[in-house]
Amino acid sequence: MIYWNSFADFIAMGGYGFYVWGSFGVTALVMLIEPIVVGRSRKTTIARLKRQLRAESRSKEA
Amino acid sequence: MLEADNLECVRGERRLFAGLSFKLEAGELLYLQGRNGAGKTSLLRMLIGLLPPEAGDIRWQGEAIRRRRDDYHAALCYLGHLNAIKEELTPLENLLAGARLAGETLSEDDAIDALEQVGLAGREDLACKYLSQGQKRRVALARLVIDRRPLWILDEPFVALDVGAVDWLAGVISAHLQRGGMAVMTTHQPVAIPAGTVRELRIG
Amino acid sequence: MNDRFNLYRFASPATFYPLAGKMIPWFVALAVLFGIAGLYIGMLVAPTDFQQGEGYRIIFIHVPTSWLSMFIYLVMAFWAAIGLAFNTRLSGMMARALAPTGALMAFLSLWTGALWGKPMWGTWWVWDARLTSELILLFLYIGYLALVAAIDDPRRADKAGGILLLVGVVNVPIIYFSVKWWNTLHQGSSVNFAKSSMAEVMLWGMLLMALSFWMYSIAVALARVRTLMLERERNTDWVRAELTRTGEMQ
Amino acid sequence: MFDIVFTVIARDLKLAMRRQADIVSALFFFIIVVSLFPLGIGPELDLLRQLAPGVLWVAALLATMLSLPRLFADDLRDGTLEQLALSPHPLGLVVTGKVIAHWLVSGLPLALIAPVLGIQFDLAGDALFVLTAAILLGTPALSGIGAIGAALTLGLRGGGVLLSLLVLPLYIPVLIFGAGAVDATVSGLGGEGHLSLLAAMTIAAIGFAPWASAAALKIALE
Repeated sequence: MIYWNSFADFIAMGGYGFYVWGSFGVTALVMLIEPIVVGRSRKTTIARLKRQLRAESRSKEA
Repeated sequence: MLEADNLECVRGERRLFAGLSFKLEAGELLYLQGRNGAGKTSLLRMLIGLLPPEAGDIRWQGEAIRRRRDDYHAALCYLGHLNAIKEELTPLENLLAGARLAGETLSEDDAIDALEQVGLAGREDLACKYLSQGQKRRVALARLVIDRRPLWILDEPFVALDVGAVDWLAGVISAHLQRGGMAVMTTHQPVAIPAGTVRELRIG
Repeated sequence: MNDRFNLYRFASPATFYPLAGKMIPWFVALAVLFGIAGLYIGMLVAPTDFQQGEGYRIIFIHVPTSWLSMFIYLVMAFWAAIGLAFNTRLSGMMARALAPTGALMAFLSLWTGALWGKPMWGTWWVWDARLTSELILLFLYIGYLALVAAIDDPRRADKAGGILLLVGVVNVPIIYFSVKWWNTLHQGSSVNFAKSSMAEVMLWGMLLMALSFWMYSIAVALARVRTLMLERERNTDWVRAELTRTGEMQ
Repeated sequence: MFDIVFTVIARDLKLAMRRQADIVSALFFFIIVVSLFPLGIGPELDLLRQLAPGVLWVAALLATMLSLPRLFADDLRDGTLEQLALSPHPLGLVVTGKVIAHWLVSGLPLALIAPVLGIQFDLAGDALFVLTAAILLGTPALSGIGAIGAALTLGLRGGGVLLSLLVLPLYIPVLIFGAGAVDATVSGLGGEGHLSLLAAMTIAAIGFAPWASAAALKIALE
């Protein structure tokens, strides 16, 4: 069922390896980085909001 | 009759006021008071229909103003803290252009009379950029002399006026109330308006 | 009446926030599943294209990202229309959460288009109608992102962005047809990426990849909208409760 | 009802006449940009003739952009925009007036000077005629679409750059058909089809854009 004869053939992509893997690689990179960026901004937002909440409750107690 | 019903105002993050209601009948004047940032100007912008309230309704002659926007605006004269005059035009041109944009008819003679009343006689044909700040304000106030629309909404009309001009403007507002007009205004220094029923509303 | 109530309940951030949180793992799982299946078929099973050689395999990314970039713009415009018509808070946030992903899809589409073009046409960039429209679409995304970033008040930003999206969506077909027409007039390259005679396996690979990218976009957008909700609604009780709850968990 | 359109046009024209420097500088910007191209490309007439439609149209887009940031900003600053929004007429009609006035002072002069610049590029008589017609028919659409961008970016930091970012992609169809009309004439295909498409775009833009701008202005005034 699998079309390729060897792993080397698969990597070479019939001479188009650079273009094919350049496309897939950058796409994979983008789809890896984007969730990380989103996750990190979520964490910093939550941390900042918590700080604000704490500051608020402290100023209320005072 | 102008009615505000349960108005709520949120600006950015903050709720400035909520549950604000009032009623204004012909011949009545409403003073809006409150410290800086309490939402006076926001309330005025709601009343002129530029700022949709977070909650609540504003009704003019029993109809919600957002449904009859054009009719409401035909009955409304607003004087903001900006003069709404064009520097390149003369006082006379400014008055005439303002009236035409508001859908009013104004004769040149009436406009010249109004400018004389605010002490700008002889400067009708000088571009406004050559006038002083005080004189520009008076060009803006000259609109009130000729305006016959029933509802006036004025944002700090007395600011930066000398004593004589304050008395004069109080007289103009009185005359408007006596004609059966209504007015809503914000002001820092309450000025005695001789005629009409004066009511106060404190925000915040 | 009951339906209406439910709709509003769904559209309220307090209900949508936990719902979105529960949905994200499912969409991630679907994205991975479709992705593996698509890559398996596209990269391992599908035979070579007799005209384009192995280079054709770029279409397994190029075509799905192009579809998604256009589709996301339409979805954003849909949310913008809902937001302007019904003044719902959620719709503006949805549009904003989708925009960066849409822009990335447009970028990937251009990137893979260039990498496809170099071996096929001998040049990185061709003023092909599709590539050109994709470039303009990227400009539209950047314009939207720049506009909403420039307006401080979030509600005003949502509304202004919404108007821009609606204007944009009216213009997208006009732009597309004018560019296409311009392209034929100047007799530029009009080699098709996807041949109509494409083998059935290839089509399956492309569809699976498109589904995977779609699910991925939904998952990322939901994650982003959750952060936006916390930020925007920080003074409400539900966000406070949420913040204290996550505090206990960590 | 349409009185308000004419009232606004008359007012804006009067203001523009008192500030002629603005009109003249946009016009000279157009002339200078167009004249720079032969200096950058070289004086071969064949090449210039080929580039002329595109060069003239791109310069026209940029020259129109130049005056857009002030379309509503001046009125916002001195408070007249509020008064316009409070006039007892739909704001869309007021904006229609402003768009037409903007075209009269920015688009129309470009169309009038374009044939002279076309001669610099050795365009033949019929191509010059079509060029003028195309700019005449296309620039109202530029003013209309530009008004949307001007309203959306009203009062923002760096509004001018943002405005170009929003508006220029939307100008592309006008550019394509505007330059295409001249191209088609030069190559003997006839530019009537392009011109009618340009006219259609202008009608659509003048009919639709003011209402979108009005919605954006209301948001800016909140």
